[in-house]
Amino acid sequence: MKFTYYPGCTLRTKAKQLDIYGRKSLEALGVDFEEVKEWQCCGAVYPISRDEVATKLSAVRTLNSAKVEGEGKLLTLCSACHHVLKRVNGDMKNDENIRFKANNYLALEEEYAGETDVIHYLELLRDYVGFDNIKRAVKNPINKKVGAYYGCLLLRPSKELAFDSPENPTIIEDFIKAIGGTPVIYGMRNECCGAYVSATNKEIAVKKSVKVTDDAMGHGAELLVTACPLCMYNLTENGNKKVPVYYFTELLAEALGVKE
Amino acid sequence: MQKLNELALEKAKTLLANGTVARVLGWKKGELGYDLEPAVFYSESDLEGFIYNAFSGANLSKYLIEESKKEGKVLVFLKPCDSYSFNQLVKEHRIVKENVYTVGIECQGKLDVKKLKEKGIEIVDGVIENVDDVTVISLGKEYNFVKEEVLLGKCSVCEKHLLSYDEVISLHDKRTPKLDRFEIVKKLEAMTADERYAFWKGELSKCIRCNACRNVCPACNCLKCVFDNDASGIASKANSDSFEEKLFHIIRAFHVAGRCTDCGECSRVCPQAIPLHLLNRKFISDINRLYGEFQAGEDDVTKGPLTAYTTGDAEPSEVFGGNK
Amino acid sequence: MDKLEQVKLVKERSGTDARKCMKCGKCSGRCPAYNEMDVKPHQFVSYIEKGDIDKLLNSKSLYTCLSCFACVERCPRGVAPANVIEAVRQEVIRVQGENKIQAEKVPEMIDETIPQQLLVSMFRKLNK
Amino acid sequence: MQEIKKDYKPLIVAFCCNWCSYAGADLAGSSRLSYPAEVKIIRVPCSCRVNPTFILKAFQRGADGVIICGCHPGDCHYTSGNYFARRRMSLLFSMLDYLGIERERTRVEWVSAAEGAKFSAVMNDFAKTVTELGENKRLEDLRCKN
Amino acid sequence: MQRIGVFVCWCGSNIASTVDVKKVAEVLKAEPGVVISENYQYMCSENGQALIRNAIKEHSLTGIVVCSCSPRMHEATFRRTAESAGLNPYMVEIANIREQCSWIHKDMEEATEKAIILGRSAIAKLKLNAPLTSGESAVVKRALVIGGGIAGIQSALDIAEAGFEVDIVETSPTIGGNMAKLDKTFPTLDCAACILTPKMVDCAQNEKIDILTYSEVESVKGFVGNFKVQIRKKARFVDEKKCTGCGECMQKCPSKKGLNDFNMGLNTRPAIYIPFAQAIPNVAVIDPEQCLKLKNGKCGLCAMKCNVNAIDYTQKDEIIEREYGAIVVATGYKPISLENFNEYGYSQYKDVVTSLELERLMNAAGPSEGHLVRPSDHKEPKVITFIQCVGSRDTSGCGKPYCSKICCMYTAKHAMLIREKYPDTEVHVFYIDVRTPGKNYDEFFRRAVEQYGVDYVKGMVGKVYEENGKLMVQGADLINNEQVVIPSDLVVLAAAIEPSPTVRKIATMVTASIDTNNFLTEAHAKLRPVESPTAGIFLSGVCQGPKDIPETVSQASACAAKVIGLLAKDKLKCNASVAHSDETLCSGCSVCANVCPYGAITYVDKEFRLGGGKTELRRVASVNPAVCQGCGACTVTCPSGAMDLKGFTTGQIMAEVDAICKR
Repeated sequence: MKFTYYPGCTLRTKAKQLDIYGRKSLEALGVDFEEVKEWQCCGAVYPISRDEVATKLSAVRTLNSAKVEGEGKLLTLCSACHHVLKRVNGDMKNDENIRFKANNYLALEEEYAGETDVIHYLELLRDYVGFDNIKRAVKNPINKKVGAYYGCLLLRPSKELAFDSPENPTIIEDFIKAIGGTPVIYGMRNECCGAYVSATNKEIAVKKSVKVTDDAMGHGAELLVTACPLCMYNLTENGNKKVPVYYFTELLAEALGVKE
Repeated sequence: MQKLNELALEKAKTLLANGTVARVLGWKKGELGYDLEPAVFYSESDLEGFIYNAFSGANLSKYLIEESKKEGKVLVFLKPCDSYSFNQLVKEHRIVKENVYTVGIECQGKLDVKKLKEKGIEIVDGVIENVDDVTVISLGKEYNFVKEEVLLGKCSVCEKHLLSYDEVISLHDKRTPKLDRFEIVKKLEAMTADERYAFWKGELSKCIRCNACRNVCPACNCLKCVFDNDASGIASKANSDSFEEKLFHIIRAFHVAGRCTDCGECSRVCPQAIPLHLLNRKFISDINRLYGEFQAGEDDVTKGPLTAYTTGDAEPSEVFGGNK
Repeated sequence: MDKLEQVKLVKERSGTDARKCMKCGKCSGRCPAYNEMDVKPHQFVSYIEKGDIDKLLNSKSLYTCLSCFACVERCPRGVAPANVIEAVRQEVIRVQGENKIQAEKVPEMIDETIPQQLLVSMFRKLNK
Repeated sequence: MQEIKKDYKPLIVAFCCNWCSYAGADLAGSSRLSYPAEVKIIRVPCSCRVNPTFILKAFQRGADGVIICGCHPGDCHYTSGNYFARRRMSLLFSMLDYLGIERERTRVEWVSAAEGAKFSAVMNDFAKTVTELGENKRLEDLRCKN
Repeated sequence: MQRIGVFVCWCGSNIASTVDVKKVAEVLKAEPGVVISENYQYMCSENGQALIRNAIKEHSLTGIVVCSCSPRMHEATFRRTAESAGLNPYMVEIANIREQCSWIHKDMEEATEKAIILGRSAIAKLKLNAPLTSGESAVVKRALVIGGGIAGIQSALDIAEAGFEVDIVETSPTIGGNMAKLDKTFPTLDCAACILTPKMVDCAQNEKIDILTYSEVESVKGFVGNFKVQIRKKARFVDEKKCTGCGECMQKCPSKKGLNDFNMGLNTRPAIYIPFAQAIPNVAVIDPEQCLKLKNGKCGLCAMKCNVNAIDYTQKDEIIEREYGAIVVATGYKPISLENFNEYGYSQYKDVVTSLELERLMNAAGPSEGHLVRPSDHKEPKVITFIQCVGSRDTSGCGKPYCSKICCMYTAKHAMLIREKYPDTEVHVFYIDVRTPGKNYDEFFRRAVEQYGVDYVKGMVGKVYEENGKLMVQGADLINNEQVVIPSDLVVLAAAIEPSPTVRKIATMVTASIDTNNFLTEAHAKLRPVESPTAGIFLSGVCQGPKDIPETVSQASACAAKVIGLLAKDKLKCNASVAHSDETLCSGCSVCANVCPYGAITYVDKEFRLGGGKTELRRVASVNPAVCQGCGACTVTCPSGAMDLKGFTTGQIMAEVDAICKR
């Protein structure tokens, strides 16, 4: 099986290393993948309003590319990209109006009707690679108490994302165990970090991020791991600055011994 | 495509010879090359008359009502559309499933003799079929057609696929239909009531009550039809007035609603070329729209839409058959 | 625009049926930005149902809602308060000159660490 | 539309279920709530007893309108009869409409035993509608009126 | 040819003032088949009935038409009249010329014409009438109660009290159901065990009642008055007749790690156990999954210790077959699983419990002997927060769309009991609405607030999380328009209740209808609330819908009254107007059974002669007249017209249509 890999803007530019770690880890785990040709930004936020179609088109293009270029398995690395692509894909599958308008506009060779599966990197690790296999491939176990930080976009709305239990998820904890760490469970792991509001209202972001980082530390976390560049930014810049925050690909690459 | 005939024949011979089946239900060659008929074959020598080709349009499933009751197993060849009728008949306990050996057979659409005649072909000496086109040999000349030009109406919109069988003979993927099954229904619905009335008056007044539609229909399998039964209050052998043909066709369509698999045999056999399937398809399209997608014969257990309900079903006052 | 028309539009755009709300307040019980809001999540649903849109158009909650979908996730009646907030926000920013972020201000916000995602999403949320 | 004959009176057949609508008709009577004499009621145990052939036969014999009345959905004396009737009649009426026959000549109404006033109102309205439509010519041309 | 008599009633002036009754009688006399046509002032009077009786005898009438008031008024009267004159009562037809004619029309001519048409229509129908006889069937004088909770117990006791034999079939090893687990009951706060256990003992001692615990209904055949039921008595590996319930075996059993279901899994029990001290029967049972002897053959301690040799490791499941006249379904409820409600932390935190678990924690016979401590560290909680409507009134797909009805009251009860016993405990209750209809119910709830100082917060909880050893309950306070966070020691969830999972299987077996929430449907929501539409099946307790103990007991007794009414009859008279399948037309297609709400239609293979000495085996529909209620749904579904309804045949209705449309 071949996956069509979608790095997303942030991880391709600002946080290049995290993308590279992701790729290296995939190679180390023997996953076959190829990057989407000429990909575009997913749009960064899912347009909730029912009358928005134009803002969804770039996501549809990417989804269609995965269908046409590859085997219809679109692999995402960033929670926001994943959230947008997965929900737009749901619209294309279930909302006749949006499907009609989007197809009309894009004039693709063959109509796109949500055929692609949008798979987050973590889902790939869980469902296709298997955490047990990762455990076996680990060369440098993390050996630390790690708090998983889920945030919002991977989990909610759970009916559409279908990622994990929205209030008691386990996937990142299982990931932490697989790379040799000890997961720390704390209440704020699925609370918002402040998101984009941090740009206009830093105060809110600080409140939210400090609450998360304090809670994680209070439960004994020595470091945090997240799957969203924006969460990582907020927790790092606006958090209590006492606990380091890592992107999951970095920890994975380190554990697999492919981080240089 | 000719290979299918060979494989089918070989299968029939083998199963007869090894005693798996006692007889074979298939299609028999006619005199004009296109007038194939359903027939039962009992021996290898009988099977010389067997043929499966682009004219094997007849749905064999209804014949199983009688054939499956007899001693020993019967081998039947089922095209995709026939198999839906087969399932429906099994669901209605009309076929003894245990007595039937089913072989699913590939079908890329069958030819419409009426359309060939319109193109001036009266006699068929041979036919070479491909997935998307067909060559008919008539009086030494070869005529090549794109499938859509000469397919039976039912075949040009067929979306049915091979269901589960004891065995399958299939060499190619099924062609996907280029036309929408409900296109004409939608067209009629878009007309005004007067236009619709004129259309149906024109069509139904052609009816000569030959009962061919009823006799061929796999869903019309009652021991005795209500139209032949004096006690029903609607018995009539022929149309005594212009109302009768409407009554006959409405009631017939209603009786098979939710059970009709849309096999299209009614229209295929109508000598007056009345598009009877448009009545059935109207019911199917309404059922799909009002009560959720339903395909009769897709399996042999699910309750039909007219023997089920939900508390939130549409009210009759909200339901219209076309333009208001 | 006619007020009634505007309410209808916002309802349609939100894709949520405010009448299904049973006024349990779970959305507001779950909201992480509750204390930053003048109009609370459950009130968005209630006001839009009553057709009182002015309170919503002028609410500062439009810019403090984090779009975290916690209210959507937890509503026992399948109502989506966040969608109403978003629909009202669109109503505001789609009006000419109502963009909340000026493009020329963006460069000064950019520093070493700030991710594109943050800028793009902020822009998308606050501008048309 | 054809011209309405001056003293044209339509013929209307009403199938009423025994438990709700027939009792509703009785209540209309005991409350002296009038409706046209053109309406003739046939009592059936349940709306699900009404066979489409009854309706078509009524039209064939000269009826200009046919109405089926049953218990409100959820209140069927036999729990589910009117649900089946609802599906059957929806499909049948839709078919008649599809054939170009006036949709307004057929109707289903849910009338409870307590709704005498509704029964009367429904019958008045239906009779008015059918009178406006005039004689039923669409279902056949050679109707045997003996 | 029939000889028909027509009798036109004046009903004083009720009919006669608008309808020319004499003309009606005269015109109808000319109808073919009519031999006599009379009119009279009051047909229903003794004189009027005598007139009919005499005419029947004098003219040897084969059927009569009475043109009078509604058949709903006097059809039964005139049927009796006909019967007393030797005529089959179903050879009577009524033309309703009062309610549906004279009372609604003013014009004499118009009304008279309509009355004549209605009379003709009745005559046309009558010509096709056939004498009907209602069948009879014997009644087995024994009832089956499925479920041994308070509903089943009450129904069984009442039925037994009337002198009929009753069997209670209960899946668990003891009767008592959910009520046995409760501590106190609202609104009187008397202890559940004190009022329930005497009833359980009554059941055990009543010689009319046979209790089959640890048993399940396997199959149900037959119909009202004559059910044949197979019951599986599961192997309990203890001889019920020998075991004295001394409990010695429980002490000695080395496998003590089984979760104690009776205590909602809050503590453990041995592999051989008696569910609780007052269990009925007071007999041990072995959990085969847990017993060392049964699992790997090594142990046998309990058999060694048993003084009466009651232990039998070789016991097998046993199938018992019995006959019953009536079946009571009393399968009860269970709280829903809370896996969709992780925001309340039930699966994450030990100190988040359900209300039923709290009952056990507060019960003197519970795991903490009535001392309220939190499960995690066995410390007394100082702040307790209740959350109502957990999974009730939820249409998002996570819970149940209905109100579970009992939670408001039991939460008030819990809050009150805690405040009384531990006055320094702070109690908060999050609620959406407090629903307390019922005698002394609202007063009860208000007492919790006014007398006991329970803090009711209007709003729902959005999240429960742990911080510094406290459970932080974050929710909306809609009255104060603020978000509150209450640091609590114990959180109690009022989980929605749902019908026992077994009910679907049982409903299928007895062909009782069931709604989308798996509650059994009653025959009529208002007028027949304790009967299933399927004759002979009765509904007791929560299997029909959420209800509390007082309501359950009322319904259980009502249900028993209905059962007694049925069993008191020696023979059941069946409905005469039933469906009937013409076997020469039926092709056995089975669509009719799909629409029958009563499960009255079965299919049989029947041999038919084909002529020439040949026969054919054919599947045909067969209607059980004892079960059919005569709705006619099957007749329209049948495409071949084989199915018809006596008294309302296709021919009869067609004849009425014909008569009305002739003009």
